[in-house]
Amino acid sequence: MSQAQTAAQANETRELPYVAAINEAVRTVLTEQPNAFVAGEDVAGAGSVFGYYRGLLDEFGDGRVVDTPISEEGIVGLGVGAAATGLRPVIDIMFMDFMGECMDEIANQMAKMRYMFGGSASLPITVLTMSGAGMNMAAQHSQSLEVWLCHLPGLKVVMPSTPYDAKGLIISAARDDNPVFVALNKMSLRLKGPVPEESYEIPIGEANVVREGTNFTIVTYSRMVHESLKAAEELAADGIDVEVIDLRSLQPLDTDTVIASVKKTQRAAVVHEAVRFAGLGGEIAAQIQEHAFDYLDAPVARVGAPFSPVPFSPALEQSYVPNAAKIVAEVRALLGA
Amino acid sequence: MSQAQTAAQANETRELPYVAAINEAVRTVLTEQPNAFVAGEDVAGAGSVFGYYRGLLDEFGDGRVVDTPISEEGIVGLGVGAAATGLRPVIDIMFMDFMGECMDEIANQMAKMRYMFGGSASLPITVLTMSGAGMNMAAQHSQSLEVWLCHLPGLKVVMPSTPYDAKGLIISAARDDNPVFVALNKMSLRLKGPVPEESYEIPIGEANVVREGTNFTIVTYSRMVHESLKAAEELAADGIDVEVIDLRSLQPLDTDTVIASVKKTQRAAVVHEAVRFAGLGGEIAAQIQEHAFDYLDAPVARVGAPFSPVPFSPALEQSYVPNAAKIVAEVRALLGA
Amino acid sequence: MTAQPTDDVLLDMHRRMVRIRTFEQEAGKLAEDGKIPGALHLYVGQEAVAAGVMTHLSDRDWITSTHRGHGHLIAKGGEFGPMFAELFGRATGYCKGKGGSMHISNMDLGMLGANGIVGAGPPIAVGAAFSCKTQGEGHAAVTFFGDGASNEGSFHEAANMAALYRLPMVFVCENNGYGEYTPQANHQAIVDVADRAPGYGMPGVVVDGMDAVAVYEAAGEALRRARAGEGPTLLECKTYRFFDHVGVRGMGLSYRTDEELAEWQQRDPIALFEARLAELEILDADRAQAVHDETLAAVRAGIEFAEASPLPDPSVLLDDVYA
Amino acid sequence: MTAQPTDDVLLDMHRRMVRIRTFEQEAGKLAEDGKIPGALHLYVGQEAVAAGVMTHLSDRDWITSTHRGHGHLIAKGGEFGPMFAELFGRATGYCKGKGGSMHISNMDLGMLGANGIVGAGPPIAVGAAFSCKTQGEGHAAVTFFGDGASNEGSFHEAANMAALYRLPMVFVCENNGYGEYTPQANHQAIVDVADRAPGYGMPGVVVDGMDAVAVYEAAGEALRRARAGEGPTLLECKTYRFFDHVGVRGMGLSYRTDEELAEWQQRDPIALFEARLAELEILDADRAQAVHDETLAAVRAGIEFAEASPLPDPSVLLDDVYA
Ligand SMILES: Cc1ncc(C[n+]2csc(CCOP(=O)(O)OP(=O)(O)O)c2C)c(N)n1
Ligand SMILES: Cc1ncc(C[n+]2csc(CCOP(=O)(O)OP(=O)(O)O)c2C)c(N)n1
Ligand SMILES: [Mg+2]
Ligand SMILES: [Mg+2]
Repeated sequence: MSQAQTAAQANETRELPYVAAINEAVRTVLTEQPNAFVAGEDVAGAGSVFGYYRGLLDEFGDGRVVDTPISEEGIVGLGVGAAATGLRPVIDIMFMDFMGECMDEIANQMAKMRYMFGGSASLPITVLTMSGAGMNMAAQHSQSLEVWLCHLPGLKVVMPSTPYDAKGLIISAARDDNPVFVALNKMSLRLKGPVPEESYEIPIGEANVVREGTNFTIVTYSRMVHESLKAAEELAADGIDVEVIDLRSLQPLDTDTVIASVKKTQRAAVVHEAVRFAGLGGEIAAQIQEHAFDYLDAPVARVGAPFSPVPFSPALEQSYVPNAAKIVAEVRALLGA
Repeated sequence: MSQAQTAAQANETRELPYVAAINEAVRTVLTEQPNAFVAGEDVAGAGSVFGYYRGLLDEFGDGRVVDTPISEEGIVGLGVGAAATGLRPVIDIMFMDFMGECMDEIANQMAKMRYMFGGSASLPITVLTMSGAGMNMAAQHSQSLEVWLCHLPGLKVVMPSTPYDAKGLIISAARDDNPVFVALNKMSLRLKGPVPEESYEIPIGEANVVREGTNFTIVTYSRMVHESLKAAEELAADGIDVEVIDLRSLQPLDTDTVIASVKKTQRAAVVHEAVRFAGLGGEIAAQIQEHAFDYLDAPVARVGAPFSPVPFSPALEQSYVPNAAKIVAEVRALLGA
Repeated sequence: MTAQPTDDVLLDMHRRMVRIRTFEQEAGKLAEDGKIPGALHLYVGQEAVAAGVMTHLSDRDWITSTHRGHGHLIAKGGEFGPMFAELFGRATGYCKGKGGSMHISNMDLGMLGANGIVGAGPPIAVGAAFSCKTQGEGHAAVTFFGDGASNEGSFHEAANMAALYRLPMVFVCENNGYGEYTPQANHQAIVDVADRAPGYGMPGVVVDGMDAVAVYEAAGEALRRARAGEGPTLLECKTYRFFDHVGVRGMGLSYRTDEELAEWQQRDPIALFEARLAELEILDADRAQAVHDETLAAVRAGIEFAEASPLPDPSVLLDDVYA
Repeated sequence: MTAQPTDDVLLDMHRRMVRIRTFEQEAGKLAEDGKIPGALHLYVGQEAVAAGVMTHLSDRDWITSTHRGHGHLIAKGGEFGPMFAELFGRATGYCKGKGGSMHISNMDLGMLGANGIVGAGPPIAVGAAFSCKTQGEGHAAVTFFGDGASNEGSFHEAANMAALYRLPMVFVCENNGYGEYTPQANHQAIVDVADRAPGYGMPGVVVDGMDAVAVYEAAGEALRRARAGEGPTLLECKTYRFFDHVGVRGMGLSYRTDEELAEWQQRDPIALFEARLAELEILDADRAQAVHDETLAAVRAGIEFAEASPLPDPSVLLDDVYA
């Protein structure tokens, strides 16, 4: 647990659900930054289909909370052009799955403009989007496609697991002069946790050790943090004392924290909800064995979704999405326990 | 070298450049499959900006070699809809960088339709596209974005390094009842090699050991196969006898061939032109340490592009793109040589 | 112009509309009872569009649909049993439970799927129309999409390509005045989506989407053109959804007034059509009621079939990813 | 309607056109000599469009450009030295050599970059126009794009959004009859791209793109509307590129006839304009020649500057990726 978070929890017992923390973060951004505005589909009148912009239209007016047509490429282009010319857009892509409609503006414009222009353009854009399975929304509304973004120099990518992190990371993202993607999690919308009322940042690029342990490291992020913590409880019974690292930021990646932990515990697994093959877990596992080869007692394990689209039927989706039981099983298999 | 290739080389001394092998492959496909057609920007009248469809319009007519508007999403949609309803499209996406314009039709339609429909739809689509840097085409015409595709269940992905493989893999792709991406390499267009006149397949999912070696394995694909072979020659002088594996197919990935090699050589590097971070090299390195942990004498190294967009200036692009010298340096550093 | 619909065609359209309405109402109830997982976008209010268009199509003609796809599939011949089974995520569903409401489809009926991606359908329909043209057997493709979807670039690219290649295709815009919770005036500066047609070189036609006969006639002409090689048409049907964007609540919504809903309900496409059929002495109230009753019985049987069906076994999770 | 251009404006436009022509011709020669790496898309033939529009803009107005962007940058005030340096990949280039021809840009001049992605500019210009509107200082954004680009979905989405928000923006379509090697008739079923404007609720205007005054007047009216809060205009300029899609060869191309080229060259925008200026007794042949000569000298000085400039040091490779 980071210092800031510990302090915050001491001083502050107010609990908010994830959705309200997002709302408060965006309200803070709009209040603090006169050049900030929110744009996206159904963000104004409806306050987003997830409800996290509710009230903002009334508070800030339709010049700063802007409903758009269903035009993802246009929306991201709006963000790129507005950012380059002096505003600080908060762009909403309703579901992460819809990035396919705007990957050009993301990958070829937003990520590269500063570099292609020799540093002369600044792109202070925050993109909020929704990831994750578990709500029977089938193949096109349940994906975790963060690896597409992490592979693109010029972007930053964060994925908050708690209300506290959601608020702090959104505020940090909006203060950053780079494009930052904040991929939220739909199963976590009602998850409650302590959230200070004041404005605060969570540094982008710093992982959070959410559980200390001595002989196994789980590196994870987003909703899988909670499943990993559950798994850790269960594994404790086997005498496996698991350290759980919530990466929070995937790009930049806090390699130091991960490596320091693995050097201590000597065994590790990476856990994410995204499809395992070519997911970010591969990068992290590769980095661990690069930097801590001589410390490792076992290969770095990976837990991720199997190689299929997300199925609709609850009966199938349950076997598809990683969870505590699967993490426990994977760790036990790895350790031959 | 595969059996088929050895046999072919024995019987056949005709050499063709990569570009002509592609041309011959597509001609073969159009000849063999009455339901096949080619569609894309400037594929008919101009025979593609890379020249690989030259002559096909005259030979097969404008019903089977179709110039499209500049509408990548429309073009891929044309492929998806035509394939689902009985044709066998060969779709051209001029540069791989332009996938951003059509990732929805690729990721959410093409890759998932069979699954979402419970297996009732068949999508026999071949997509030809052009990857790679080295020609001073800057940030938006030089990328290697194969990891986006490899992470999508439902797609196959191949990247041929030689004229022989280009022809065989295109023919296999077109005979496959799944969507197959064939990512070509622009620096290789004039590369010559033996190409049999007859029609032949290269099985998708089988790697090719292009150089046998005893104490180091380089896993690579596309143009980096040639750089890796050069590196292997140089490393031979250090007493490092490198086995070079040309994956040819990235999805499915021939893990068996890779693991068998690493178990023999005990040390490995993965080399690709794509940005190193979150590139396919992470997946491969992670798999190697998963499956051959006890055999490894050193961490699996990775060579890839650094974390920036592709720069325009030749002075910078040269330091950006991986090459034999960088591979040699990486291997030496790994081995402390 | 297409001939006026015969009595048989009128009765056929009536049956299709009632089948949609009944299915959707029962599906809505099941959703409210928590029996249908995921998101459910219902078609109630728009039945005249699906019926008026689909009556011209055979199983060999193709359609692409939207997130609001049940009505299209029913009008194209979908059976209640496997449809409910799909909505319930059962192994006997049209997609073996892998697709659900947003991806419900049936290739044998020429139905290329509901789609969770707004605007994804038109380019796919271009491909289907390209197949129809290549095969040369007079088949056509129809793409359904909303007013909201008409702002996606994919619609634009598809419309341009269809006109360029003179494909046997019809673009049916179901303009129900809203994209989710955003009224049309807040998503485009035009009133008639059909005004976009001349920009592609195709005719644009506006029709009353609550009037099944008007839709039937306009769609007939568009399909005649399509099949005759005269190219695509953009047919805009002005309609309204009686329920919320997701789920069944129709009244008391913050983004539209109850008065607006009530006005449109005055022009309920089924009530309007039944009044007309009664006037023409083709279908009296009793026989109309009989159609409703039979349909409800069939819907109930479909629900029973679905409820009695097994869930997919987890062992099939990785099937159907590849051929 | 905008007033007729004053003599000073006419001379200014002339100078801009000559600057573009001279730069592009010399750049073409350098490319043929192998001195410019990568792909070079030249603007020769289309100068009246850039000049006619840009004469209305200040550095605080924004433009987005295309792969064929040098002309736009020059007309917006770009200097030859850092432009050639960029084309050569030198550290003194506008983008420090990181962008090259396809990404040449200058934020201080309000030029949001050439772009290697066809159709990427219009959505970015929507964002710039949104800034202008928010800032409320009367600035505007102009997006240049080709006939080919008008088929990208991005154009459609941008046009709809600009009209919806009544943004201070002008869509300038440079219709040169081809997208790469594909003639317009093979990429869209319409003749005037401006016909797409009513579908977004904005005016569409067709103008002779070889006539700088005609462009100037039409652009003036479009920008007046934009700045007055009356919303965007789609201004289509019919023009022609005298060279090939890439590089300088103009004659003997397989996809167009030499006769067609010759016909358009009859209407060379600079020759036409100089004849008119001579007729109006604003600029005689000698003074026109002097402009050409001075410009050539400036271009040569720019080339010398570029050639004398250092290549970027490899140590800067990873700079400028992040703030
Ligand atoms: C690409 C994409 N963007 C956004 C959404 C979210 N979404 C689902 S339905 C919808 C509204 C569609 O409006 P319209 O096309 O008018 O169809 P209607 O719901 O009115 O039938 C939106 C925005 C989506 N599913 N896909
Ligand atoms: C998204 C995308 N698709 C295709 C290309 C390849 N390409 C470069 S220029 C061009 C033609 C553009 O035509 P038009 O818009 O008319 O501009 P012009 O070249 O005539 O100035 C094409 C297809 C590209 N750069 N980007
Ligand atoms: Mg609608
Ligand atoms: Mg053009």
